[in-house]
Amino acid sequence: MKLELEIESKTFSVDWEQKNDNITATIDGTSYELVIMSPSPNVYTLLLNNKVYELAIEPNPLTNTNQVKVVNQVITTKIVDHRQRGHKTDKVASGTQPISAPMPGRVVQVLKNVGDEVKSGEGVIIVEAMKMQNELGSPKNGIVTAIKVKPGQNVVSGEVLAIIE
Amino acid sequence: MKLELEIESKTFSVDWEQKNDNITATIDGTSYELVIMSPSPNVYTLLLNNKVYELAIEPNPLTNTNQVKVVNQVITTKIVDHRQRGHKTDKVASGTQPISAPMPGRVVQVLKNVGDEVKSGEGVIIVEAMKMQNELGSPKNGIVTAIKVKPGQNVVSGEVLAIIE
Amino acid sequence: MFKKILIANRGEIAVRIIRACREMGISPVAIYSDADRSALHVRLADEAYYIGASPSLESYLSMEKIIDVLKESKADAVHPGYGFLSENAKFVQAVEQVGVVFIGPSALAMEMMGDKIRARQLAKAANAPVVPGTEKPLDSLEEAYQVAKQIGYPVMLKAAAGGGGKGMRMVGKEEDLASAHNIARSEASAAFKDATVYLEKFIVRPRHIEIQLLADRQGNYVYLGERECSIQRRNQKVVEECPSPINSAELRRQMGEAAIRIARQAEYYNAGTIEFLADQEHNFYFLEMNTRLQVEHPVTELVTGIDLVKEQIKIAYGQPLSFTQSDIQLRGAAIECRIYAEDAEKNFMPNPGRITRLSAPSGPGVREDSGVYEGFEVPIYYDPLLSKLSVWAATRPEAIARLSRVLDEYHIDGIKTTIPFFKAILKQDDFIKGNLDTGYIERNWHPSSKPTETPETKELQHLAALVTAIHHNSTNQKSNNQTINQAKQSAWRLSTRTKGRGF
Amino acid sequence: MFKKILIANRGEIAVRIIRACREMGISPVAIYSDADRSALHVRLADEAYYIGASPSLESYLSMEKIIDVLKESKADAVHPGYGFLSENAKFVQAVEQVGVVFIGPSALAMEMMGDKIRARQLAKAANAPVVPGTEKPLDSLEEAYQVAKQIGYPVMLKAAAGGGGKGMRMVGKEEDLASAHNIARSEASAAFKDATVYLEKFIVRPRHIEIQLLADRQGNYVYLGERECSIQRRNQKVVEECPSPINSAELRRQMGEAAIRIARQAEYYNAGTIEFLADQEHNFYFLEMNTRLQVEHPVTELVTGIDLVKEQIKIAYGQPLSFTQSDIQLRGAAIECRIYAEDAEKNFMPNPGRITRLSAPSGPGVREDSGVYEGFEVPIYYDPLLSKLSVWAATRPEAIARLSRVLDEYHIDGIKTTIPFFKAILKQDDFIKGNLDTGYIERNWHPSSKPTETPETKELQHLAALVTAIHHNSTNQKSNNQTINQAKQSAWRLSTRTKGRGF
Repeated sequence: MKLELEIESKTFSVDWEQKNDNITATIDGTSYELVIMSPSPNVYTLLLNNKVYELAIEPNPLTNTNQVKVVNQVITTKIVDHRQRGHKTDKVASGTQPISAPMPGRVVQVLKNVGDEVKSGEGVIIVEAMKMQNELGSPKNGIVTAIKVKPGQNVVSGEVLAIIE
Repeated sequence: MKLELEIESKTFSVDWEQKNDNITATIDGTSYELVIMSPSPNVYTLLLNNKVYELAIEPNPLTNTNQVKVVNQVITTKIVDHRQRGHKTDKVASGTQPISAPMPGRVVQVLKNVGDEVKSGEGVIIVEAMKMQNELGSPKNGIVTAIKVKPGQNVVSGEVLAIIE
Repeated sequence: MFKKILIANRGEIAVRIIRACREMGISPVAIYSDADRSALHVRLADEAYYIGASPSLESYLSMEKIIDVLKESKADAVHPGYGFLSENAKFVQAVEQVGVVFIGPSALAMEMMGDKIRARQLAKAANAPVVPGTEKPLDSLEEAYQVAKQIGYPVMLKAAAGGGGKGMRMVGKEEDLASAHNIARSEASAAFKDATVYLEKFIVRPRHIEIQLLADRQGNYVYLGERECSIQRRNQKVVEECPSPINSAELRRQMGEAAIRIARQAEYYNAGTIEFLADQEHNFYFLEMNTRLQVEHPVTELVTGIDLVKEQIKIAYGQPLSFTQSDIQLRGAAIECRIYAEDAEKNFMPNPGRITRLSAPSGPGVREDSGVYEGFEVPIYYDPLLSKLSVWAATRPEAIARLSRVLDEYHIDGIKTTIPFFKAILKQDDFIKGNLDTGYIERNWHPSSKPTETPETKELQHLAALVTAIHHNSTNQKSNNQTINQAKQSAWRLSTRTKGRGF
Repeated sequence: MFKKILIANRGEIAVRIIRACREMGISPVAIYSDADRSALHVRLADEAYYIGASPSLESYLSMEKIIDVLKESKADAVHPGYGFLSENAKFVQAVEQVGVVFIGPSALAMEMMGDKIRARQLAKAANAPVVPGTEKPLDSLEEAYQVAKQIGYPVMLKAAAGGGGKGMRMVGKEEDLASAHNIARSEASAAFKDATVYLEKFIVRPRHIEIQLLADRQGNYVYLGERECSIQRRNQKVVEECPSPINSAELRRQMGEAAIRIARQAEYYNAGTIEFLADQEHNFYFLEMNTRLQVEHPVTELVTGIDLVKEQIKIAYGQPLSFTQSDIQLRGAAIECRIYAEDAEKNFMPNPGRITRLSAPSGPGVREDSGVYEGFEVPIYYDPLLSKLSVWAATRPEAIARLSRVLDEYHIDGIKTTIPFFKAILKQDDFIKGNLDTGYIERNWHPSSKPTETPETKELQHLAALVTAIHHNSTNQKSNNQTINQAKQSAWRLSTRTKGRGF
């Protein structure tokens, strides 16, 4: 099997063969012989030269990336899908930037209206979670072209709340 | 929704309606108003007149029954499927009885051969698990018509090891 | 003994109290809001009553609804936990009015200690050291100038009705006093509907050290050692330990006896905590009294062997304490970490959401007080405390080593937690040496920039890439040639996992 | 201190030792057989080495393979745990031959204590009470008749090389002696390849009470109180507690001092246990010595606050004990339950298989030492011990109440366990009163016939029917109108769940 991945904007090619729980892999030019087990869903135990590594993978469907936890580190990985590459870049109109919810919460206040001019960092929406308020600022100087939420509304993590152009 | 179930050879009719996590049910003639949640797969938390019940269900595909654990009890339930009733009884030839593994284990010895006569309770196969040996006896007087395992073989719980006729 | 106790709280503390009830043969009754329909405290109770919508004001803070449940459930006592209504004297009165016992102090003692200025006066009357400052609300900015000059800068402005760091302002020099006075008053007004502030000497690099008390209705008092709670973010404790790294038997006795004298002034009964600030020379000053169970009570329980919740219940029932001061022995050292749903890398931003994996540590010397489980959706409405992880060991260095081991075994996925933060703190020299003060985190916590690239990090990246590839591949492959039977079971599994608590 | 310790064991005890290593900054090395490829002890170790096929003889009992791993891993010490090679003097020698430290006693002491008859002689030499009987193997049936007559029936025949109840036979009267002698010899021969048996007075309704010792290489000895282990099935302990319900400070001192005298005879160092039988008048008799860590060591740790595994490691490294007898203080009471994969309703028949759900209790006073996790396939090849659940509380009644609470919180699905058995035992009057002896289970455990039908049972049946119906319905419904996306994820989840540890 062969796949291409991205970690911290570097591309890694992974080429591997699996026989029962033995893996032979070439990753970014380095060869590995490994034993692999999956004790529970999304958890993988690897033995590399008898050294034990346990990795937990958390796919994030919103960003199409994975958080891989290993030895007190979190590594963000992304499968490079050559077929979809072209589409993706089209999706976001250049010059347009969203304000997304960094966490689930409830919108307590919308500070700007559509059409308002905002400076970079200027507050646009206030979201509250767990008794903490979080003022979300504009990512750039521009104009508010869309407000997608109302005060009192619950939002999920990563949800687009407003668009700045 | 309506279903028929069997518990300890008694039949229970269950007739229920669900709206979000509220349930109205008539079970064996008794009416219930309940709140139901499923905190994890196969686990159900019920509130009946504000009393909390937590039930865990373990389906057993081999016997087509379910073990339902509740308040230090285990209740075995079975969905009555009217379509399949006829088939089932056909499957087991009358007068034929299997010896099944009561637990996963390894066959250490086969004491009888096909064609041997056996008395009820007489040992036919010895299965070992966790350093304990378990001599499985014949369920009746009869003749061994099939031995389906060999010494050294691993067996799963409920697996048919021999047939007595 | 009581037959049935209503627990007017949620989360880990509700679970803690339910457990005490069970062990005493008392039937525990839970209350829940919409967001808590399948919360752990509901699942573990004998009875559970719905009390309203998710926001606290409509549920856990609604006296009216809770009193209704009291009547309906016929509970004979109420345990308030901490937070919510636990320090609301009106709630005490409302409970007692319907003939139910409040597991806590008298409404009067609660009221006296709830007013910071009055509490300070009580402490002075009890001959306990207090931070130099005003005894009463500041009447004006002029008075503030005058007092500050007298006790010397730096000084601290504080809301009289305050708590949780709101309405607090440090003033380093005279020219900053006016604006700080303004801000403190308006914050206090917003948070507590009371703009009253007072002024104290600001203690440089203070330690937060508190004394745990137990007092019965017969007037017997004991202190159960101290807790060091200097590791704080946003003026809230995140790591607590017993004993304090600096406390000698003599200092403990002085603080303990001062604490008892203060509590006696209010004819206090119940568990209670007298908080002190200690300066770098180990002088200590009365800060305030908490008239309820503390979040961090487990470390005291681990070291003294006394179950504080059971003692609260027995005291409320009218039983005298079954031990005296000389019976209290401290053994070993305990440390607690508050596992919050917060991203410590991003300034401890709250991080509610679904817990997709939860694997808790165990083995020798571990205690966990958790309010959540795998699959639970941590609500956006309440405090971010998921669980309290405590360890006990024979000595403080062993407790630190154990806590490190235990944190490495702890896996929570789906939401960010403070677990990585604790792992980092425990490795710091100042923590290991016990050089603590309330400014510790601000000074010592610098969320990691990218780790430097070593052969080790490269190897981990390779393994992460491999696991991602294998996971991706298996996920796709399996879905293409699955059998009906697999699909049946698994879809339901997914559904219950994803939707979780309801249908 | 050691840098790397190889743990020549599996399951919960391997996990226990790994944890001690981690807390001491020592790198733990695991070994595993086929059946244990994804066992918990592998997942928690720094390194893990494959040592062969699942049957113990081909893996955990293979000295050769373990010595190979010792060389390859460059571990500087071996911890044997209990069982397997832990009491094999040849293994000690083999380990020492490759320059590695064995964490245990000298081969000589192990050998002396491993031979029951020799151990008995040592005990007599140490002026410790022993059960009246033969000092040496019986030469003949005639000798058996003679000795039995002399000490009086009932008597007990025992395998000299024995353990775990094999080769043991009680003889109530003279006419049964010949056949019992025959059976005991052939059982002993089959189990230990040594038909030698000896004969002892049979103690009526004995309690099994044992003393935990620690001894360093400098010749310092301490005893850490006793453990009562009278609740046994198939001559194996299932519930243990510290202290014993009958032990007074004076009896403890007598037993402890006798135990130390015996250990001194063998110049014993390491943790060790002297087992005694106590009769109904509280006379006690030396039974045997276990020259290794015991399964039930956690109850002693909970009550004394001493970490026995860490002490073993320090002793093996050559450090003297850091405390003396007068430092040892017992606090409170601890009880341990051995959670076995067994069906107590069916004569404790083993019940290996996949754990489909595991939800462990927590909160105050709970300690769990587990070797398994949710999704793990409990192998058919080894001991059925899944986990040890221990509680601590200030008094024995509180410990019993806590244990009941904790067992009610413990959920293991997929396999049968002894959890329901413990719940039942804890409710029994004799247990609560501490009226224990080694025949307790036989006398008091009668697997439930059908519970009598009450309105309550009828209601529970109704709820079980409803949940079955809803579960059935949701399972079917979901699979019919699932989306592709759901199917994808869920199939993988099922696959990993079902196949578990491999691919």
